[in-house]
Amino acid sequence: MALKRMLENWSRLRQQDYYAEEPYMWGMAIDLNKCIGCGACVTACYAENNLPVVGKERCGSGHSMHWMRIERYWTEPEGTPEIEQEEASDFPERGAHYLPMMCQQCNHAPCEPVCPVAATYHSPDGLNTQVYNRCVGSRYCANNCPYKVRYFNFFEFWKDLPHPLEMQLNPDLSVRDKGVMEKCTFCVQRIRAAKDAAEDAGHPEHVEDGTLMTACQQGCPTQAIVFGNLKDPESKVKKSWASHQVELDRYEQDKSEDVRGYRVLEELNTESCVMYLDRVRDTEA
Amino acid sequence: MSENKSSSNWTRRSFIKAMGLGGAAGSALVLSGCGDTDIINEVDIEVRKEKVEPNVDPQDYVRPGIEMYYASTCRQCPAGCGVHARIREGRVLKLEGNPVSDVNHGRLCPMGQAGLQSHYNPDRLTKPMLRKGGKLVEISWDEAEDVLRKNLGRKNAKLAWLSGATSGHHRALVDAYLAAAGAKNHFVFDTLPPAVGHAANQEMFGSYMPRLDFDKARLIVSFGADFLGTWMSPVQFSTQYAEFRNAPRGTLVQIEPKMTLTGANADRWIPARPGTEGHLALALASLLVQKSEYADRVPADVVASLKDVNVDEVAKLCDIPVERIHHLHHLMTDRSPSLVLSGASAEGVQHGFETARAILMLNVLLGNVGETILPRSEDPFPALAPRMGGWSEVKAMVDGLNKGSFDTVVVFGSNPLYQAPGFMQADKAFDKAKFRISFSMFPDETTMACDLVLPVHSYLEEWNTTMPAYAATDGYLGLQQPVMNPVFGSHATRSFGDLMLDVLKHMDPNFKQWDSYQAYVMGALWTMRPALVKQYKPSVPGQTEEEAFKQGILSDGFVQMKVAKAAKIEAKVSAVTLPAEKANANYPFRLIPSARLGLWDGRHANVPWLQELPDQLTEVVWDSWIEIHPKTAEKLGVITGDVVQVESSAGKAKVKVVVFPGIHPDAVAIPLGQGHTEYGRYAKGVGVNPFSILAALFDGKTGELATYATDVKVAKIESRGKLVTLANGDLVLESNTSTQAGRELVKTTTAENFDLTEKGA
Amino acid sequence: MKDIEWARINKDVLASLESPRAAFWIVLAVCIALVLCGVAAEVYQYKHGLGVALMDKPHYWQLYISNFVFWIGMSHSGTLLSAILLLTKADWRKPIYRFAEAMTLFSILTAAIFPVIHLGRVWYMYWVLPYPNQHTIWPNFRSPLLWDAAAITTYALSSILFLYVGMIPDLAICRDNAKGWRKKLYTALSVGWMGRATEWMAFRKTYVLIACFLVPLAVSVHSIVASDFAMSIMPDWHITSFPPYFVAGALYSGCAAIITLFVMLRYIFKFEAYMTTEIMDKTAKLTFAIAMVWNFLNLGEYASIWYSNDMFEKEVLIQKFIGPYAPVVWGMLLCAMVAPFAMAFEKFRHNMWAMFWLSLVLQLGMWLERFQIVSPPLASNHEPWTWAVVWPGTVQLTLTAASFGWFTMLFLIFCKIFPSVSMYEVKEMVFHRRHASSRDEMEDIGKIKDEVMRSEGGLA
Amino acid sequence: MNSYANWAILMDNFLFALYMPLAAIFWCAVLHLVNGKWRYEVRFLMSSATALFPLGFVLLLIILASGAKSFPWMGGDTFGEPLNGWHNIIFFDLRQIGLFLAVWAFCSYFVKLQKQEYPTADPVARRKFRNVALLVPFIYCIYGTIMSWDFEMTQIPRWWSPIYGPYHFESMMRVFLAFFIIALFFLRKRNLLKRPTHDYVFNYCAQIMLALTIIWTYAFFMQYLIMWYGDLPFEIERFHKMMDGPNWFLFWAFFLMNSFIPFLMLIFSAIRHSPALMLFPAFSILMGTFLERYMWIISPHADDIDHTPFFSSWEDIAITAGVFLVGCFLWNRRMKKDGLYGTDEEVMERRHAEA
Repeated sequence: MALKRMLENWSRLRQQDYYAEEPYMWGMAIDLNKCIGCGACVTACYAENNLPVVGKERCGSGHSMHWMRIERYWTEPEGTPEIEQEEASDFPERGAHYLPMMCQQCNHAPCEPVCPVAATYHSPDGLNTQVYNRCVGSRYCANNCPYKVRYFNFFEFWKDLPHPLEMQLNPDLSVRDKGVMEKCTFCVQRIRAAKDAAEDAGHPEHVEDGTLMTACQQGCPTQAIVFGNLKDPESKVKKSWASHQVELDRYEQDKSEDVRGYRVLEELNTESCVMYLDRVRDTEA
Repeated sequence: MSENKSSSNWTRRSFIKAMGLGGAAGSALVLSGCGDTDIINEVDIEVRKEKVEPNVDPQDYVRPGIEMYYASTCRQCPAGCGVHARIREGRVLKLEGNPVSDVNHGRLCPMGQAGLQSHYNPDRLTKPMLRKGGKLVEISWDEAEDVLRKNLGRKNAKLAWLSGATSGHHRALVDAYLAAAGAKNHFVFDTLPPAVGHAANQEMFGSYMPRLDFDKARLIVSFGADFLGTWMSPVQFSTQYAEFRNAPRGTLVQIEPKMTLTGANADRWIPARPGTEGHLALALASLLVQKSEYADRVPADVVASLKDVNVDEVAKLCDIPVERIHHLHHLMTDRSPSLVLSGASAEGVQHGFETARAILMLNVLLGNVGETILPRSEDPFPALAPRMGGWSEVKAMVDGLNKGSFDTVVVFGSNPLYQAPGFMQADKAFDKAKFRISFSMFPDETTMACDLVLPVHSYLEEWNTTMPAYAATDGYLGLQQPVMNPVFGSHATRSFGDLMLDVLKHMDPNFKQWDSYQAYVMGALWTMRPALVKQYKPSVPGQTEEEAFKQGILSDGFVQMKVAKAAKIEAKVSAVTLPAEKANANYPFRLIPSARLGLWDGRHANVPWLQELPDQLTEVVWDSWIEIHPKTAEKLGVITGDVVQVESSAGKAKVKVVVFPGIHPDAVAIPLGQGHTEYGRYAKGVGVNPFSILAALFDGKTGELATYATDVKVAKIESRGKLVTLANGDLVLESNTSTQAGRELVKTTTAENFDLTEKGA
Repeated sequence: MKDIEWARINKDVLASLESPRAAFWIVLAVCIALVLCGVAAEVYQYKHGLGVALMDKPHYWQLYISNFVFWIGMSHSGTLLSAILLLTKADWRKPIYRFAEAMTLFSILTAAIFPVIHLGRVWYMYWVLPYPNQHTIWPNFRSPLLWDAAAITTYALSSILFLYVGMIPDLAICRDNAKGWRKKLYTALSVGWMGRATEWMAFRKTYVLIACFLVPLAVSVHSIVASDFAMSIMPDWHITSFPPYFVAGALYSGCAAIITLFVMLRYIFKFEAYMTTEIMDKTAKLTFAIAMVWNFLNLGEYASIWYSNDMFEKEVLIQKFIGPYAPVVWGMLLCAMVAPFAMAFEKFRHNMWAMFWLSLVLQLGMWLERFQIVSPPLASNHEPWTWAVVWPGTVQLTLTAASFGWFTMLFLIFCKIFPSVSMYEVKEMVFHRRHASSRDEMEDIGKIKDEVMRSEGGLA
Repeated sequence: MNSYANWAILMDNFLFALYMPLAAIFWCAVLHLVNGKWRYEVRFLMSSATALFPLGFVLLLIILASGAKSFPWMGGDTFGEPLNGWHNIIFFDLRQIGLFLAVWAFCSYFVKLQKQEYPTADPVARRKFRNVALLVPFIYCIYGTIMSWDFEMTQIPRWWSPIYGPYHFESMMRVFLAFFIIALFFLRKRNLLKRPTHDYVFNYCAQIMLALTIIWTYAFFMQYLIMWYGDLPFEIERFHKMMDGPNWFLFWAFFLMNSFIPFLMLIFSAIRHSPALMLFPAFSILMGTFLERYMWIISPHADDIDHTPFFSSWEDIAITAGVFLVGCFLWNRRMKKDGLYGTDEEVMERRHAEA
């Protein structure tokens, strides 16, 4: 049985464009011109996804579980024209560089092939899915993730939750036990609910753009995050990708220099579903 | 299992839902894992026809498996954002911004998100306590109410009432009570609302907070106003900021000694030497008045007073290249309209009021008044208007206590024993009162020093109204309603409104008509309805008008009151003179007690999410630290993680170093929020409290504490300890600050290019 | 060697099985104590989660994996000496291959522990095996970890087989000389070996066949271990030379371990007559050659990274040499790259104790090598934000120490139950040498025809 | 000579002209170090290949003079990334010429010492020779690595593979043996040699070739597997260009000719022991390696050019034939000079005896 199933799967896997018929491909666009680095998305993610608070000591030993984190850098990357190199200053006069970083939902994810038990796989709608129940905790996926956005349950964090804080836990998704890997899901529970709602409303293949928001997007005070269906030509996120000339299945974009869209570490061929838009600074100021 | 399931409809998904394992995604994750290999889902979990009905009729709130949203108002800071609370099975699970609210447009800051953890906090007080024999012992509510009535239910001129920033019906109720009790001493103390700035605004523009039009401005020059982080209404300003940054993109220049969140997003961040912002503003003014089109906007004596300003000297004083000042001047003249803001670091000095005036004067010179600075209309119900308070009020109260003017003190929503500076010795003064009452959710420092402790509901459990500290539209009144039953039950905590109403009923018969605070608030709103912009009509047959009204306002989450058209804004400018800054040889560094979005002034230190939310600039979590510029650090011989002793004339503190480029070399910054000696398991004993070492310096005009004026010295006492930061790179790299190491993680483009390309997009 | 009497061989070797000295018991007790500490550490870790081992983001792997690579590496030289030298008919392997093979087996058994305790959910470790189940779930055949599981299992089983088959004639000798429980044990294990010619012929064929199978298997096993790293896209893990580099490194540390045990056994069991300076010389030369291959691949890796100018790889390389892990890297270079040059000198090679200490230095170097393969690249990965330095905590160190205790314990017990020197092969060697020495010389001269050519052709 | 492909053929020929003497010296040294007795039969024959050094040097100069035609990165085409110091034209030319001359000199020295080394020679001379022989593997590996990187790996400057050096020089070790036994076969056939060699020489060479074939396959496959698995575009693209480009059949041809064909033949001892049958695997390896070098050199341009050596250009044939003829001439002359050929009378006599 199992062998037969495997052979069937194999032959289907070999088909080209296996997911071409799938109506959804979830994607995101994050505008670094607008992101102010406040951390609303981070807290929203904690609330939505039952992320454990690990405490000072465990933060100190690198065990924090923020699926969404905001990276702050001080320097421009090499080769950035005109900015910052204009003068040698003792101060970050152009402010900080904030980068909200979460699972990029790579379509060509380095984490997927290395899992010995296939606990992480790609869903047809473009999510890089982590199956907690199947995970044995080899942590290879986290090593192979260039963005380092996979988080491992080093402890039984849920045990530390004193009453009544556990009442806040979102019943739409589980709490994770020790020894499994977890990461941003693009709020898959909301996606599921939205798909269900769309089906109930009589259009099973179409989730209205804007009705579905990830928690980080919803909280963002500057609306720097746009989330939606990349296969829907009318969606905001698709329009943003198109206007910034970023295509999903490429590792080198064929785009004009001035357009702001880019994907982090795109050259690693991860085909990530998160597009960033350049941070902007007024060089005349 | 209920019987109304035909087996054909009984899919695995609905089965799991019925088993109570939770909803969509949880089961999707579970099922796709164990049902199949990663490629084919033959088991049809996508087909969904679910109709799960429970056997037992649940309570009102509870519709198993179905989520509901209740509109309410956030009380995590005085900004008063509208929230939607997501409820399932009678529990609030998540707070979202209320999309129709004019304050936050559906957005919510980290503190607002984390309101849940204040609400569900394990350290919440659940039993009234009375001090007996020097110790607080738990008592019954009956006893507590007796004690409360005995102490408050009488005329008492020697009663002092201390609130945090207050507004709406809480304020009205407290004021009504104080009137009934014949007490005049209502102090309001909140640390972050800019009292000095309000006073300066009041004097110049006739309103403590005129409306600001960020979107219209092409240039914002902010002297330390952290409007994205801690200034008045951060979410509201952030939404406006987002508009401001759309093409054509506005430019933000931030001038402050320590980089704030706003500074981190500025196009040009200028580290002025602390305390010199006023001089810089005057220098800019003096450059502007050289042209008559600017000079004509202010009286001649003001222009004359600016003649003496020497820009080169100011540049030296501010430690800014003089070209930068000229450049800023050109920027201001080139980009109009602009908006000049004054904030905490500029105002928190001994000449803060003057500094704020000097800064605001630039708005007048640049002609921003009426363009980006807009008038505000009179509040239709002044009794509900926000009262922000300030340091002068807490000082007055402490002075009064020391003099023995008060025998009874009531504290609600404020924590002076933590927030008042150490030199005031608020705790000793507090001891002098005969009877101290605290209405509080948490065992904070002040509460634990009181004689009667009354645990109150969280803002998600009670009825109330709130007027935001700053709203883009006038006449906005936020409504609060309980979004769930009290977490610990009604026997454990009580609504502050109910308690006070109860007391008040015995003193003022007018209040007997309302059974509860809910009835009081809703009754008040019902009587206010002619004054509201929106009218609510019954939509369902059989619904009374009152029901329709109540349902309408509760689903909106706020009401909009009609306001008179605002008068034209007139600026009143007079000459500003600033004293020269003098260096303090014993204490070479200026201490900046910086606030941040997150822990705020320390009130959120007991919220684990916020403790674990890294500081936006240093990325430190769960700790206090001192920010020191790399140059200064080199001079002091310290690296990130070292422990130093910070000493001011008022005290000393031990704290870990973070070498931080975004600070003036003459300044050191210790963030607010930590150093609690009480306040539950998450806050107690974490870090240090910079309030405790502030020196006794006050703004000359307003009497506000000059929080940014304390001078300190810093000495290393221990080598590298464990500093807990999420920016691991900071600890690894020699530079102490993580770089992108050549990767193009954050790419940057120019505003010029942005404007060119985004117009098409 | 020429002086060994036939009778003495049995006597000497069998003597090593009897009445251990006090030192033996002390060492054994220490080893058991270490193992117990390890068990305690593992129980603690099991109970609280892997966090107590002080791994973190981004160091999701650390000492457990380093140790795994170290021990699996050590297991390679037993096979090399035994199988390759058997196939190439180098007879100097004979006195030392038995304990080398035992070492192989026990280091595999040690290595196999580490992936298990490394797992977040140990209790589901069988999920990496392809077994039929009602969920019709297969493991992910694309994962190098799965290849690992398969390779190690195969290698462990083959190694046991190789060791056991090669020991049968000796077990028969033991059987003939033993009493009590030993008699029963050896009788069972020697499967009725009588030493008939047909038995010998079958034995030879089987033995060579297993050896032929083992050589590529050993290479593939360590190549697969290397692929755990090389298949990833992590800078400084994604290195095409890792498979041969790991194989060379494995042989290298294994040879060093052989030298260590060589000297110890020689000293403890008084095997001076068997484990001669000449054999040590050959072993040392072999080790030297392997060390040079390892060096070449190591330096080639550095050079090619530098040559490529690849940003990510270069960053790791720079961090390796000047970053927080620099002491480890420099320690490795000193111990494993510079130290082996001592073996270029004959005097050094012939000094047993010098070789003993050198072998320990080499092993330390190779252990550090494994550490620096795993940790520094994780520390300076693609995402500078997450760069962090983590040194292994007590739990990891305890388990590391326990692994040494476990290995030594197994080895000590083995030495007392089974002959650690192959009696029959030493006899063969003595026989061959005695009878063949004169004939070899004749052959040599017969083959030397250059001289003839020289005289004829007038090459000057 | 406009097409890049022509220059690639020239480089291909250069590498063969270089490695024939170099690998010959390597084998002489290794056989000496491992005390292979049969070395006495072949060592002078092998080492006479040093006659090809002048040819290699001339080709090197031509290639260096051609500049960007041989090395695209010299034309400023740096693929958008800054190059490191090695990619510096002057440094490149200097090290190529300098290293070549140094290696040439060393090999000549080795040959000189080898002539003085025989079992009954002065122990001091023997030791000296042994020490020099010890150096040879080091020099071979290091110089081979440099050559592989400079001429093949960095045809795409930032494409890198640490195993590339061993993969390259290992391949060239093997092709020398292949070439050598072909040459030996024909020399024997024509009875030219002063002292005939035994058949077992073919078997020994074949055994080594078998081992090297396995190692070649291992190295090639591992390099490919790691790049394929990692799937980093910059790495795997090069393979894709070779495999899917216009000359894809050459890629598969060299892969088969270098791995399966020789392996499947050399595992049979009957073939190993038959000099005539050994011609098949030897030719396979010779052609396979020639194509292999060509494909690696040409790979960055594989989708730009549509050039198949020998089929689409007479220049390729001319160049290769010319190099081959000059090489034969030089080698032949050296063997004569070294007295490896029998005198005419001897040869005639033996031919006569055979007939």
